[in-house]
Amino acid sequence: MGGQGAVLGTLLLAEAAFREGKWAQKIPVYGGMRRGGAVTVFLRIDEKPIRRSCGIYEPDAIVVLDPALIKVEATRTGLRKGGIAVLNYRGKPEEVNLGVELSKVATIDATAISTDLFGPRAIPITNTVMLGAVSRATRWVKLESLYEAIRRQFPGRIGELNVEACERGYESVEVWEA
Amino acid sequence: MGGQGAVLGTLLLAEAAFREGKWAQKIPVYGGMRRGGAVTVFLRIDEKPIRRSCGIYEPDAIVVLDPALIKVEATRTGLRKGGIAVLNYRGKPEEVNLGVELSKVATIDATAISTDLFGPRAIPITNTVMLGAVSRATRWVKLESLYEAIRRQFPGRIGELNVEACERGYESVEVWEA
Amino acid sequence: MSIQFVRAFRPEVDNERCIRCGLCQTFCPEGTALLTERGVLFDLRFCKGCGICTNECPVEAIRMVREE
Amino acid sequence: MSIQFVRAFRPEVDNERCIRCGLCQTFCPEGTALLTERGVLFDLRFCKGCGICTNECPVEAIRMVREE
Amino acid sequence: MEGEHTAMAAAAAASAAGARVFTASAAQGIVYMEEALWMPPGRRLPVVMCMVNRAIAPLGGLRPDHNDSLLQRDTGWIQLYCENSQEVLDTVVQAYRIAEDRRIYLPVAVCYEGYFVSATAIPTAAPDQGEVDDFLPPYKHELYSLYPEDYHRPPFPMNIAKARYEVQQAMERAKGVIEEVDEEYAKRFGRGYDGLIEEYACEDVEAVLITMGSMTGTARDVVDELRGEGKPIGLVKLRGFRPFPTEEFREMAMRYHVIGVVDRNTSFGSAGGGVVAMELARALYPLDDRPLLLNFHVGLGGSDVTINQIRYMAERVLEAYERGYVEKEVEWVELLDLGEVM
Amino acid sequence: MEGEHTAMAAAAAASAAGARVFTASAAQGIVYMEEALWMPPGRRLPVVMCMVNRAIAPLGGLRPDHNDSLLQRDTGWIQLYCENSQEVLDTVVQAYRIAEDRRIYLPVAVCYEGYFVSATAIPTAAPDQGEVDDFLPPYKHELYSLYPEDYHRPPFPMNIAKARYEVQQAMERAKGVIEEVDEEYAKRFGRGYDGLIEEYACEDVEAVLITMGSMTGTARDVVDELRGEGKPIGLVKLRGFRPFPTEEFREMAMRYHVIGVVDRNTSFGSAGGGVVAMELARALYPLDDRPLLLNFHVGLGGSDVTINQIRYMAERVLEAYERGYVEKEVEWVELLDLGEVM
Amino acid sequence: METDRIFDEYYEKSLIQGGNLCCPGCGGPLFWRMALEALGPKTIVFGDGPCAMCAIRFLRVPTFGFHFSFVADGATGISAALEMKGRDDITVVSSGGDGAVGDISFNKVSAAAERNENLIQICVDNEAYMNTGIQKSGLTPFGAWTTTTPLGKESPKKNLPFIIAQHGVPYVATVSISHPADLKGKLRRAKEIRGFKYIHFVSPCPTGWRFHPSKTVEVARLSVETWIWPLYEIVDGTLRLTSKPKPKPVEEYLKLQGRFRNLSPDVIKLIQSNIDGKRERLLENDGERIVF
Amino acid sequence: METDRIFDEYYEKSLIQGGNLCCPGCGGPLFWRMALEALGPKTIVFGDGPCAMCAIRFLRVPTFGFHFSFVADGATGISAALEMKGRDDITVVSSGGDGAVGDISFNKVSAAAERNENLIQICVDNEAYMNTGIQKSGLTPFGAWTTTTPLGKESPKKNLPFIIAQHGVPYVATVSISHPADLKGKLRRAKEIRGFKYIHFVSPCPTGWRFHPSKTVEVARLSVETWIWPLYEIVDGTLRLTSKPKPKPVEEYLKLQGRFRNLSPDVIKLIQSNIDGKRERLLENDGERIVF
Ligand SMILES: Cc1ncc(C[n+]2csc(CCOP(=O)(O)OP(=O)(O)O)c2C)c(N)n1
Ligand SMILES: Cc1ncc(C[n+]2csc(CCOP(=O)(O)OP(=O)(O)O)c2C)c(N)n1
Ligand code: SF4
Ligand code: SF4
Ligand code: SF4
Ligand code: SF4
Ligand code: SF4
Ligand code: SF4
Ligand SMILES: [Mg+2]
Ligand SMILES: [Mg+2]
Repeated sequence: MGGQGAVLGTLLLAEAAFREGKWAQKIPVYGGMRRGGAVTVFLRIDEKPIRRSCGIYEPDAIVVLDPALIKVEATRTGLRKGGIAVLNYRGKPEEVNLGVELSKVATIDATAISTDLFGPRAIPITNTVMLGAVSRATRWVKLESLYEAIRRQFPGRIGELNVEACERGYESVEVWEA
Repeated sequence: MGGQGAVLGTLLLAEAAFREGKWAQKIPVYGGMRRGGAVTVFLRIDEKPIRRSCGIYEPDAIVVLDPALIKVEATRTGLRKGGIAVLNYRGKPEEVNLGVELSKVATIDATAISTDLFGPRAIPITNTVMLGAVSRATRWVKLESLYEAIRRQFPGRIGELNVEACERGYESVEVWEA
Repeated sequence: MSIQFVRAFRPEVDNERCIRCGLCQTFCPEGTALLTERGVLFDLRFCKGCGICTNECPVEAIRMVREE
Repeated sequence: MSIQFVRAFRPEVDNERCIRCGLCQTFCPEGTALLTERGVLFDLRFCKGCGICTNECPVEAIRMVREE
Repeated sequence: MEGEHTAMAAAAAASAAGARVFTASAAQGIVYMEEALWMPPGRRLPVVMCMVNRAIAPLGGLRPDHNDSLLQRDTGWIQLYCENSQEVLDTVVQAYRIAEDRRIYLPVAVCYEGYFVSATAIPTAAPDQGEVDDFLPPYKHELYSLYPEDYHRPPFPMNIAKARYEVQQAMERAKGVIEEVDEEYAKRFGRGYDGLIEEYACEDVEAVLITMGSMTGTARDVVDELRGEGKPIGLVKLRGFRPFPTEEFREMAMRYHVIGVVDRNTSFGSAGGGVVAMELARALYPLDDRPLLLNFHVGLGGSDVTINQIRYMAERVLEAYERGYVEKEVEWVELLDLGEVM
Repeated sequence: MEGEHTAMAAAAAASAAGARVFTASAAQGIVYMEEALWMPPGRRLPVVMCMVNRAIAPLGGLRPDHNDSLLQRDTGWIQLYCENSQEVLDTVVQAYRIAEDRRIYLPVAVCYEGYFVSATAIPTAAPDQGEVDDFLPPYKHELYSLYPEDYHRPPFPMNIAKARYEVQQAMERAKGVIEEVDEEYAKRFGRGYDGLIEEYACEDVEAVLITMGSMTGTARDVVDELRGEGKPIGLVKLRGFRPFPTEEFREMAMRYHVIGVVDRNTSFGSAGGGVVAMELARALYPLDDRPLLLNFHVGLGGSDVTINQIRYMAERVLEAYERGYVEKEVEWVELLDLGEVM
Repeated sequence: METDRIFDEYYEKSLIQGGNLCCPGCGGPLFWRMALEALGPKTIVFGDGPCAMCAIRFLRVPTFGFHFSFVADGATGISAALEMKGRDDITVVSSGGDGAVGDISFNKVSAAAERNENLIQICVDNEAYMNTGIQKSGLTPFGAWTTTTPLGKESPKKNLPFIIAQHGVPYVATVSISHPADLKGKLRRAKEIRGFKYIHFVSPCPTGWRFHPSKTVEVARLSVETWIWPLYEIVDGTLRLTSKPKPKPVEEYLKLQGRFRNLSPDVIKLIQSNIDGKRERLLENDGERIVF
Repeated sequence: METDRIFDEYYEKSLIQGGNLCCPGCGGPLFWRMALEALGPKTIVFGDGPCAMCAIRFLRVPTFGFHFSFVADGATGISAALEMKGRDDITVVSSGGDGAVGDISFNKVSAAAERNENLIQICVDNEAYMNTGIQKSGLTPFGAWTTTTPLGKESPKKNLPFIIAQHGVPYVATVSISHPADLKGKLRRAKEIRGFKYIHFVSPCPTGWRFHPSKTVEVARLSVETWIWPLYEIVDGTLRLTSKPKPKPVEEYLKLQGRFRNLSPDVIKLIQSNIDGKRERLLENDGERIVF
């Protein structure tokens, strides 16, 4: 969950999965159509074609791009016992308590990395950083597939910058496992 | 049948009938809504309330305000055997042949009377003249009821002029009876 | 195509008076007045009897006459 | 009412530097900057961290600091 | 106002601002204001409007059929169809009582055909203004005030399904309110219309025709004639199309063996015939013992519904009764040669 | 274009002027262009349009239900409802073949839900341009030319009832054409959608759910589970709502004892429940032996249709089958507490 | 008959055909004959509805139209289709009444102007909704009686040509049937320009304005001579008066028409002074760029 | 908390309330705070939809609105209802985005202007359809990138204030949030006038124009100082410039914004020369009647 960046991030994740021969489905649910509004995006990855098109009420994992949304979203989305949380959060993963027993918690200060790479912004670009973190924490998609997806989406310099963001996300994430 | 004048003329006739304690119903069927367009108006007069609201396909009488429409309309409207025709027509009633055996034919040069009273006009005002003719030919409504209806519709000078037109229609019409 | 409007009057030209200016043709809305070698003609199939030709003729060569 | 937007930075005033011109208040879109007797205050419940106050302050008395 | 989309929006906003409002439109105007038409029901604003039925272009001219108002059947507008000017006048007065009833707060459309009602002059009694004022208390909306001193509006509905269900519930309640108001009106003014449905000359008949709007008057004459000839056919006038009188029809279905629905509308590619027939079929579907259903298209694009046509339809219905089955489910009566139709 | 009323008019006129046209809209846009939407069918112009379903304001937000496109069911637009992006893409290509077929000349709406289809990304195969060109010959309208050198237009219809009947006939023919085109498409591109109706997992079942649009995919998963549990319930996907596959449903009705219709729409004050149920009831009315009919409102104003809800509906249908009667004709499933719904 | 044949040939050339449904003396058909003589046969006219339709249906060029609320939109579609087909030899004309162009569809006209669509937009302005029975439009002049302004209209006539000129379109012009050469010249010019061209024609309407049909051209002429309806063109934003007659008193124009019958002398004076002001401003700006 | 209390009091006075849904740095909320400080609490705002809504829903005065395609109409209804109830103490404001006011609903705005409805029409012009994701509108400036004009818009920005001025309304004004006193003064003036008043506010949009949110006021100021968005009012048809700054080069304004990133120097020169021409015309006509 996050802003528009979350939509694009999820799309990249889906594309990466697809590149690995899996089926993927991304469903965004907007608060409003304007950019900058809060958005929830659902992602399904499966070995076989995905037919259902409803929301996901008991996700295997949640990824929160905006620190301010962590509390709200984690409870709201019914993260299930044994699930995974990947959070843009400055603290240690073991400090996180989302009220359910999770199998993994991953935290990363994506905002700092983003500011570092893209300069300070009122709404920081954290999505590609988070992709790296997700790859490491969930092992659902390979880093290389993500790079390919990113490069296809953003050709040139911007692409490389985002690949770097992704890489730094992969490297900097801290993962706690149950 | 005629132009917009026919609509108003029929309304006056309906009102006159109503003033005599009868029920009346006027249904206009426009070619277009613009003034000046050709119009067909149906009128029913009855001693009891009128419920049906369809067109009249076998009228007891037809009244044609426009000489040019006589041929067209007389045949089109299915004037029945034994019916009455009241026509704005310069010729004698006995000359008229509408292809059915009628009980009465009335003719009147309403255009001339109109020009005389209202001055020359591209579309002459013949409706009130024809009302007088209809009253005389059909005996459905009294001349006085028509006067009242006309005066209510046009107060003042215009009303009196139209009353005169009506009166002249009554006086000038030539009626042939089978 | 039949005439949908009643024409109470129709135009009649006096080709003696007519100075061949062509204004009647220019201003007839229906295109039913025409200045030809044979003088001014009217297309009485479609003329609506509006009287513009009469009004615009500079020498009063056209008058409107009662239709039969 | 909860904040719907993420604020990466928030304004912090240096009341020593501040010359009490009130421009931060005038130009804050959210109405969350206010010049009071106690100096400039920010309503951090609703401030969106846009940085306009910083940009408009003539004496650079406001700076944006990273949110925790 | 330069267009109907504007007119309906202005009417709805004025209603929210505490004014009793009225507007009228037809065909192109109605479809042009389509977006705006969804506002009063959803916002619970008691706008009253005359929908003067006219066939929608390009398959229509200036004259009436019912497609324009029937198109609104999903929107949440109450719809009452009138037979003649007198009923229109009376129904407009009733409409305000219904719309502004706090149990309802829904807009009401008073529907009647162009030309055959709108331009047709019949003697019409106008109720006394004082008595109308008595019948119709001043308008005050309990959900809205836009005045700064006591501003209140219903909260933006977070649960839209619930808000819709409330509209649906109000529609259900409207059935009773329409009947109640009509009865009271009849008591005060001496003219009533049997609420949602009128059964005419239906004693001991085996079959009925269902009509809506102006053709009803013509059908009364035809049915009288047929009854005079000893034919067991009556007439049902559908006055309240929204809310649809499902319960009344179910009760009625027990009594008649054949129902002929006269649809002055088309719904191209539908499950079968016209809109009224579809609704009726839905209403009667669950019954174990259903009457045979015949459906007729007639008076489309504005043409007249003639005595011959009504007689023809009545005869088909009677024939089905005698034979015990329906030969043709849907018939386009206008395409048959039944004498002149203008 | 500054508005949808304009866009549809421009599309229709361009189509008459010899261009193959495409446009898309949703909810407010669709009702805003309502007047214009009547033009292509009446004028027989093969416009293709994506109606991206979105709930109409004010009882809707940005998310989908089917009220906007269903409102068009009287107009003469062919309507095909799609389940996912792949089907949308394939159906748009098919739509041109159908619309431009000289037996048809009617506009086609390809309908699918906003967000759940429109904004949802799934891997989608794009057919090869050359093959599409092959499948879709160049567009030439046989009734129209606006070019001065060979100007011809269909004459202004003097008999509107007849012109309407022609649209209705074209709709009837469209049933065959839609199936034909889908079959050929399947042969060429390897993906087909069973024409107007798809029966999924229906072998030897006693009851079915009828769904439209994106919820179908979800329902497939639920039905698979239920069949796995040995429950005799299958799924019918209604793809062609206009023309409505009355004959197919009648044939089907012989085979199933209970039908549960899932309506993602409302028609306030209707004869009973949602629009699809109404049509189905009309289709099946004349049958001697009709299945029991249950009707569910769900996914209104844009909320999700969840697995729990579909399961619930399937259970109600099975319950009716076991008991042999319907307890609740129309149920607003969304108002029940069946777990979270977003 | 000989005469019939002569006329049929003439109609062919004028691109009209006899027997339209307009009232006798209507300015509409006269305008269309003149306009098509200027534009030639390679013209497609988009428009329908209202009184305009009565004339349009009798043109001998391709026509296509929807209704009242559809102005410019269909023409945009046709223009796009022609462009796609490479047919730059055909002129697309969009036509509508004052109610259509100036009121209900004005957003469409304005947007087409903004997009600079390649078409000629014509307003056949009879200063009211005539076809539906003389209701007020935004272009009904101040003081005029209509069925919806029984005491005379309160607000002034919407100045459509100037409003559209402020859209920065390449060509705007006013025309009158009393000045045929001017009218045809402007249409020919419009035909040569790419982009959005606007022609405003005030169409005398004997039925709605209440004057004898024979006076149609006279009324039109007086509208120009009194400066009630000045003739000008605005080319790329620059105003040029194409007729600068010695001003006649507006009363001469007003008194011919029944719709102005009830104007008091004071009101007539007010109208005269407004017109005087306008005339001065126009003369001052003659030759100037007036688009900001 | 003390601070919270202080702010709550301030919001009450400013007639806004914290927590609107606009993007950080959006010009909309800033405009509304200033506007309501000028108009006072006896104001009803009609408007909804688009980005504007995000702000409008958080005003502390009565608001009521429909959607995108509904501008001025509801306000007309409310104004009529108030008149019926004799409430001349309440100001009716109608609000809409550039897409709403200038495109889809422009016929409505134009007709309300022609009828001289008693209301203040405001255009919150962020120069594109922002809420739906930055699509071009008629008011998008020449050369600006949007998702539907990836190479920059081809036609110039529709000059709405001048177009509306030609309707002959009593009051038209442009405002900028960088000039708060001017802005508030104009709204106060508008409030005092009966009839149709038009206020055009160009609303800097960091999201769609692509600049850092902290630059919002700076961008607005530059729009005035470069004469891209000159401040003026047109009272009864007479133009008055309310700010005549020494012109800065337009490039200063353009280069701050990502949407103009791809403009070539030639295009920038063209824009500059257009602006120069406009400025001259404005200065020439300062104090003159510009409505014909
Ligand atoms: C949306 C809509 N509303 C109303 C009408 C009815 N109507 C047809 S023409 C017309 C007025 C026409 O006025 P104008 O454009 O000035 O044309 P005129 O008849 O004066 O030539 C109206 C209101 C319609 N066709 N469509
Ligand atoms: C008839 C209709 N078409 C389309 C939409 C979708 N829509 C909502 S807001 C909007 C554009 C808004 O643009 P603007 O008025 O400039 O407001 P902004 O978001 O830029 O403030 C659109 C196209 C709609 N609501 N109604
Ligand atoms: S009377 Fe009128 S229509 Fe007939 S020729 Fe003269 S100008 Fe033409
Ligand atoms: S206007 Fe008169 S003078 Fe001129 S050509 Fe015609 S008839 Fe002759
Ligand atoms: S950062 Fe922005 S919102 Fe926060 S106080 Fe400063 S100007 Fe206001
Ligand atoms: S703008 Fe700067 S100097 Fe002025 S009041 Fe604010 S903080 Fe102080
Ligand atoms: S009403 Fe006026 S504009 Fe219409 S056809 Fe008659 S004269 Fe012409
Ligand atoms: S998109 Fe632009 S106008 Fe809309 S809220 Fe964000 S900054 Fe404001
Ligand atoms: Mg007009
Ligand atoms: Mg905008």
